[in-house]
Amino acid sequence: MIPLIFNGSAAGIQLACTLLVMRMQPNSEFAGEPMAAGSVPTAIELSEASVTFGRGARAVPALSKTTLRIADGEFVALVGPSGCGKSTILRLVSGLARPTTGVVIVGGREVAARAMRVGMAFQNPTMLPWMTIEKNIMLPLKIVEPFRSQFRRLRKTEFRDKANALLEQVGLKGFGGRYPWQLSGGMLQRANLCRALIHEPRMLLLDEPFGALDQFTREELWGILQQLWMTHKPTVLLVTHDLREAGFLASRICVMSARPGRILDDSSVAFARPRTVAMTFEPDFVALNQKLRAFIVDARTAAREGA
Amino acid sequence: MIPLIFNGSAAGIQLACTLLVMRMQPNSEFAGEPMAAGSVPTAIELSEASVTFGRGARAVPALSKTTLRIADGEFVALVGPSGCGKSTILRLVSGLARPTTGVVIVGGREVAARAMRVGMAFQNPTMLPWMTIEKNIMLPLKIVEPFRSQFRRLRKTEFRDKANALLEQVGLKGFGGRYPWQLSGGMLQRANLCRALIHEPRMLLLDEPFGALDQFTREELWGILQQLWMTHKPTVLLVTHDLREAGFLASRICVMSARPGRILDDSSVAFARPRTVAMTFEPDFVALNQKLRAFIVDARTAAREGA
Amino acid sequence: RAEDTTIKFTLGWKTQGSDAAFFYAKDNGYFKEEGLNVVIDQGEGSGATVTRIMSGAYDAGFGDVNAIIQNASTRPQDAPVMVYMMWNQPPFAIVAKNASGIKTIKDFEGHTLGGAQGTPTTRLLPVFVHKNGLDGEKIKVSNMAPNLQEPMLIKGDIDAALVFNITSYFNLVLNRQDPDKDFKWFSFGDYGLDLYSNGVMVSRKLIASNPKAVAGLVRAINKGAIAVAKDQNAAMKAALNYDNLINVDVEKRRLQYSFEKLIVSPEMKDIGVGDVKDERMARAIGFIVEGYQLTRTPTPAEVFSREFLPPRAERELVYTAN
Amino acid sequence: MPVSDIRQKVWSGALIVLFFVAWELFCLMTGMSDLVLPRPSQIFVTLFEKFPILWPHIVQTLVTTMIGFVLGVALGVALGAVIGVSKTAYDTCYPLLVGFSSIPKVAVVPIFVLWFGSGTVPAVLTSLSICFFPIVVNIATGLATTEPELEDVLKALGASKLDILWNVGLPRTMPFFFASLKVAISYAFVGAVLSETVASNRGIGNVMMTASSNFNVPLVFAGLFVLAGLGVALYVLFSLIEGQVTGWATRKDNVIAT
Amino acid sequence: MPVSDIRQKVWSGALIVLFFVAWELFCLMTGMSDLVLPRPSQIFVTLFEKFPILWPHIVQTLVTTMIGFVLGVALGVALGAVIGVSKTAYDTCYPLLVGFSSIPKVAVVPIFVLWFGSGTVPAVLTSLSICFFPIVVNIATGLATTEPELEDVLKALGASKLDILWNVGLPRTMPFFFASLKVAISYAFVGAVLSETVASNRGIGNVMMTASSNFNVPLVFAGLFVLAGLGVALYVLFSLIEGQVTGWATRKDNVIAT
Ligand SMILES: Nc1ncnc2c1ncn2[C@@H]1O[C@H](COP(=O)(O)OP(=O)(O)OP(=O)(O)O)[C@@H](O)[C@H]1O
Ligand SMILES: Nc1ncnc2c1ncn2[C@@H]1O[C@H](COP(=O)(O)OP(=O)(O)OP(=O)(O)O)[C@@H](O)[C@H]1O
Ligand SMILES: [Mg+2]
Ligand SMILES: [Mg+2]
Repeated sequence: MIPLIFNGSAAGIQLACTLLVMRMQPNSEFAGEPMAAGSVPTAIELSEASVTFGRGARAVPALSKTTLRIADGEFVALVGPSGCGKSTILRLVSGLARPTTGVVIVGGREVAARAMRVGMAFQNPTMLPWMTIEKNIMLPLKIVEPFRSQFRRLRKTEFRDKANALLEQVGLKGFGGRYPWQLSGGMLQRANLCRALIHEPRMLLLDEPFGALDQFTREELWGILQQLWMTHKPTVLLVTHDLREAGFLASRICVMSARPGRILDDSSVAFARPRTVAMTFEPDFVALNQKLRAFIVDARTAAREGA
Repeated sequence: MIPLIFNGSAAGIQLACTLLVMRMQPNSEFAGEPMAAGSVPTAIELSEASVTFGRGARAVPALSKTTLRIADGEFVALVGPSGCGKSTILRLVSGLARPTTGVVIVGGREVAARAMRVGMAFQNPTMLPWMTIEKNIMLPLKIVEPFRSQFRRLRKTEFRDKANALLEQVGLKGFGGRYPWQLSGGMLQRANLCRALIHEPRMLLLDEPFGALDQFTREELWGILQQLWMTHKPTVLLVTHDLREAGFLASRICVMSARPGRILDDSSVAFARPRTVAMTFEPDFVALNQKLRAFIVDARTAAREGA
Repeated sequence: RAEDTTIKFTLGWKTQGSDAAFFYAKDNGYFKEEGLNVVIDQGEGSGATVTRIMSGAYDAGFGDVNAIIQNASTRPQDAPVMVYMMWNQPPFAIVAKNASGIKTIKDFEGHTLGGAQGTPTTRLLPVFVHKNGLDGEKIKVSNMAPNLQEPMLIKGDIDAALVFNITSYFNLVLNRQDPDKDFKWFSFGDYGLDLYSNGVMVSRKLIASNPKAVAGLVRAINKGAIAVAKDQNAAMKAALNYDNLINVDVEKRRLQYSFEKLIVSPEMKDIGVGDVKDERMARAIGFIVEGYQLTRTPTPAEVFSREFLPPRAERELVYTAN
Repeated sequence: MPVSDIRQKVWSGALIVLFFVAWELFCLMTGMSDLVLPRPSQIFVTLFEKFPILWPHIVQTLVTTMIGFVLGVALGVALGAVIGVSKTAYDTCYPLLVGFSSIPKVAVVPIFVLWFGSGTVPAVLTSLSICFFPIVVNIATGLATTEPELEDVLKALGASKLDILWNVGLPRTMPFFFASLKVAISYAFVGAVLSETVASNRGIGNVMMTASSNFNVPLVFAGLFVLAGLGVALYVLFSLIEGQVTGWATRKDNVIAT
Repeated sequence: MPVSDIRQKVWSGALIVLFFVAWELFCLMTGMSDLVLPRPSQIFVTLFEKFPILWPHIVQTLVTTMIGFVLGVALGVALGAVIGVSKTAYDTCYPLLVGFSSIPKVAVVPIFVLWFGSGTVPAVLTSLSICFFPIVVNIATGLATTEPELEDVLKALGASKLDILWNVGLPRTMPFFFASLKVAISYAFVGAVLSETVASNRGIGNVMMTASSNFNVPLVFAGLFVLAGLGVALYVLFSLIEGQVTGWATRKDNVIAT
């Protein structure tokens, strides 16, 4: 009984906006920082970052000299073959991993993504099994300032309402009190998305957040995410396998090569916002899709021949 | 460096066939069983099976009086909104769960799927973390007869070769010696598929086996799976969110309603085999897709209004 | 020649010099001569010797006659029988630190005495108090393990300790004290509690099934005791042979102490080593019955049997320190 | 299914009773002397008769044990957390702790007594020092084997090590923490009684010591039964808490094939 | 990073040495009598001097302990598996086991002695009976908390309960099994020594008892050091095996932020 349905109108989206009450945050992290080359400050910058797992004979190069620059408030999609290092890039940005060589700068500082309030949706929705879904979702509020200090005080009920409102939006109304293992794969993934959003992050790192969902639930959530982005302009880095999804949501799409990954292509997506599902069937959109497809096919062939 | 590439030709598929050396197995389980209504024996039969999790106020009805009959050697795809009970159906068939009411008959016997050699790919690719990928994949050979008795004898190397051949096919050559946590999400899913196939099961239960894969790897694997099915005709029950995937692979597509799930529509797919990726862009195919889409949209709207 | 009879023999405690008679008898083949194979194990306390024999785990042992009296009262059928009274003087004593100001037994009132639960000294304190007209209410007793008594006495946590003199004397020596100069000893024997103490006891089962073995055992031990009284250096060799961990200097002195204070007495010179005087034994039984509040008074014959003792002439012990 | 739950409990209760019946029969049939192993019926009778005398001793031992246990748990959790988190602490503390644990506490009690006098303090210390090690080991192992994926959830939020410990490490370790509590509470009793045996004027250890030198074996066993009973009572208490706290870890699907 | 690994080990070694230096200094500064707490240097000297005499006792205790330990581990694993798998066994055995563990083994040793005579047999039994409980608890908890998802992998293949136990339950429990071994080996030594103290003519327990009744405190401590050393040696041995077997559980990503 998914309560929201995305039907091209803005009805669902409006609900989304009223529920996801995000206070606008002045981007204080950048006050006083030297400006990047462009007029918009840089949120994420990877310079020749490589990651190699393991050592010696068993070393797996996961990422090879990747350079990527994402401006503050950009919505970038990352596509590429399985195992090419997309998740690794997200881990670099979130500070969970460090580059073997090269530099990763996030929010103006090296390594630490902590300078910014980051929301991360992991590819595998790891919910803490001893907590109900609601508590799992409220976890960021328990950790991240300024919510943290408010958590112990009166605002607990308020926070719980917020979690439940989010859950309702993604079609999980009434499941807040359940434990993770009582949810289906797709439901867990939606809860995972809620956890990434609840603390109103300035930066969103989404690793295939809609992979286990059916087309319709997925499109519904596209709409919500787009609206969220348009309202608050967080920096978003989205990993996806769905080229339509990338086209619908992103302002820029980066195509990665097979492992060890590099950025092969970096195209802007010009379609006007708000985009609708109907648009994804239009010729321009299909053409973009085809162009990206061709890119990936080439890359794969190249990788095979190179190997 | 995914070694196989699916490009519409049958090259990859032929490789698949030579590697997946499956000996034809006379369908001995059915010898002497009374024949079902049709001329082909019934492999799976759910009669008014419902599943409710939990008790009392917290009860979650997951499946409501579902009736489904799958003939031996059929390839059925199951599509439906997230949380509607698809995985639950697979658990019923594999004997991991029992219906709260109703009957589940598999291989002519109630409850136990053990009567048949079943290969199951779980939605969440749970690899045992203390085993390398290779050992994980060989697990069914350690458990299931007749391999089990051969396992301790000379055939261990043979089995290892078999596992590595399968891994190579899905593009994981050289990863057999790694541990599960050293693989990316998509790589794990491919390993998961290998584990479902290695013991040449008579029945395949696949829960979104390609969900975390990019379009190209996915299409490649479609080809392999189709070829496998055409050669050995196992009974396949495939859960997927991708209507193109369902159309490409299945002989029959069942659409489920929102939770608690029921089968809403049951359509045959008539396209000739072997199907190609190119076919999925043809108008007939797109029309089938649209028809299914419409069905699901209707079901969702109905579910919402009913609620 | 027939198989030797195996006798499992338990000591009263860990290896001590005062046990030398047994080791000497074993080393010099006295047991062998009697057709016995005696296996000597270390013990857990001279009272526990009785339990060990009663349960059937041991056939014989070196232990406290007062524990026999206690058990003979409640389980006359099971209690072992003393067949050779080694220590005819009681080792039960109270040792007080001079610094505590205790000069006479009257001074115990208002002081704290440290006692090891269950040891005869501690258990018989009420009889001691009663016999000497002291006020038991005013004497405080604190329980502790035996080997803590001397350290706590030295440290001043207690003012006097309820001890076995043969143990405590050397414990004080080992704690680098002068037991004669800095401590005052009150022996129970000097204050109206004229008890017997440790000797060789055997199970009733052994007496019934193999009286010859019992007689042989006693004969061999008697020989050992008389030999050891003459030559303590040879005795220590035998002890060292049994347990190479012992402190030879101290154990030799302990052995000598046992002769001087516990074995050699006018009574022994009169009736020979190993025997008892029945009227004194009856009196001793009376003390125990009173002290332990026993319901039945065993006869001396239930407790001690002189049936297996060698003739008086063979039990002439002459102690010469060397 | 509460009915089958009750049947379950009744069944287990019956098995426990059976254990004592078997013991009773064994003693009767082998004609075992009550000096060696008294019959349960004798023990229970003694226990019942002597209960008024035993009561203050029971209270003493229980209080001592609980103080030692609580301190031991606190110490165990703290040390376990340090060892589980830091590799250097692991390499340093483990050998020392294993070494310390391999030492019979009987040998350590006299030292405590000489330092702190006889009575409650050494009993508490012995109890503490004997019961904290299982907790250390399980907490440390639980923390060291916590799946990095779970920790990543918090790390990505910029959580401090303490946050991670508190929100992931410790909850994850709860089932094994409770497991170690079962060991710890039994050993806490052992420790307290041990110390009472060595130097104390009160407590069950003292009673048992006296009884044993009196050859009153049934009373010794009555003391043992009291100890066992206290241990079980606390075990039941912890089990109830455990059920609340670690239910997530022992979940079995409601609908499951056999 | 082998260099940092070595530095790590050196650092831990230094801390352990520091511990003994601190002890030495503490004794020197407080003028502690060696009758209460000897200095480590005295203990090591005694140990060195008496080593030839101690050697057969060390062997005796080590052999006894190892037999008791091996039997204890076997019993612990078997019982733990039963308790972890069956709810009835859980409800029945746990109270009995907790009760039994709450009983000081000192009180049980005399019974063993009365049944089996003094010497090796009671020592093995005491060692066994004291060391199996931590293993039972951890195996049982490990099995009870095994994620149903992992078991499902085998269940779907129609695996028997034994297959599941062997391929999922036990491997999953390995980290906690090794954790419990650390506790068990220490307690196995304690048990053997305890029994030797009460009833044996050989073994370190006997040595310590003799030494302590002679107030040869440095020798008592030398015995304690030997025990601690043996415990640590076995701990190191198990650690090596543990590293091989449970590496998967303590994995930390090679590339990780602090
Ligand atoms: N902890 C690790 N140890 C060793 N190798 C690793 C580890 N994590 C990832 N890898 C390797 O790094 C490569 C990139 O992994 P990553 O998870 O970034 O891929 P991905 O692009 O997210 O793939 P997918 O789309 O399948 O999720 C893979 O080849 C994987 O085997
Ligand atoms: N163990 C459980 N306990 C309670 N409820 C459960 C349990 N397993 C599943 N459910 C519920 O049953 C319903 C169906 O779950 P199922 O996993 O079959 O969905 P699904 O169709 O596979 O969904 P998805 O496409 O998201 O994987 C869900 O609403 C879920 O919350
Ligand atoms: Mg990934
Ligand atoms: Mg599912």
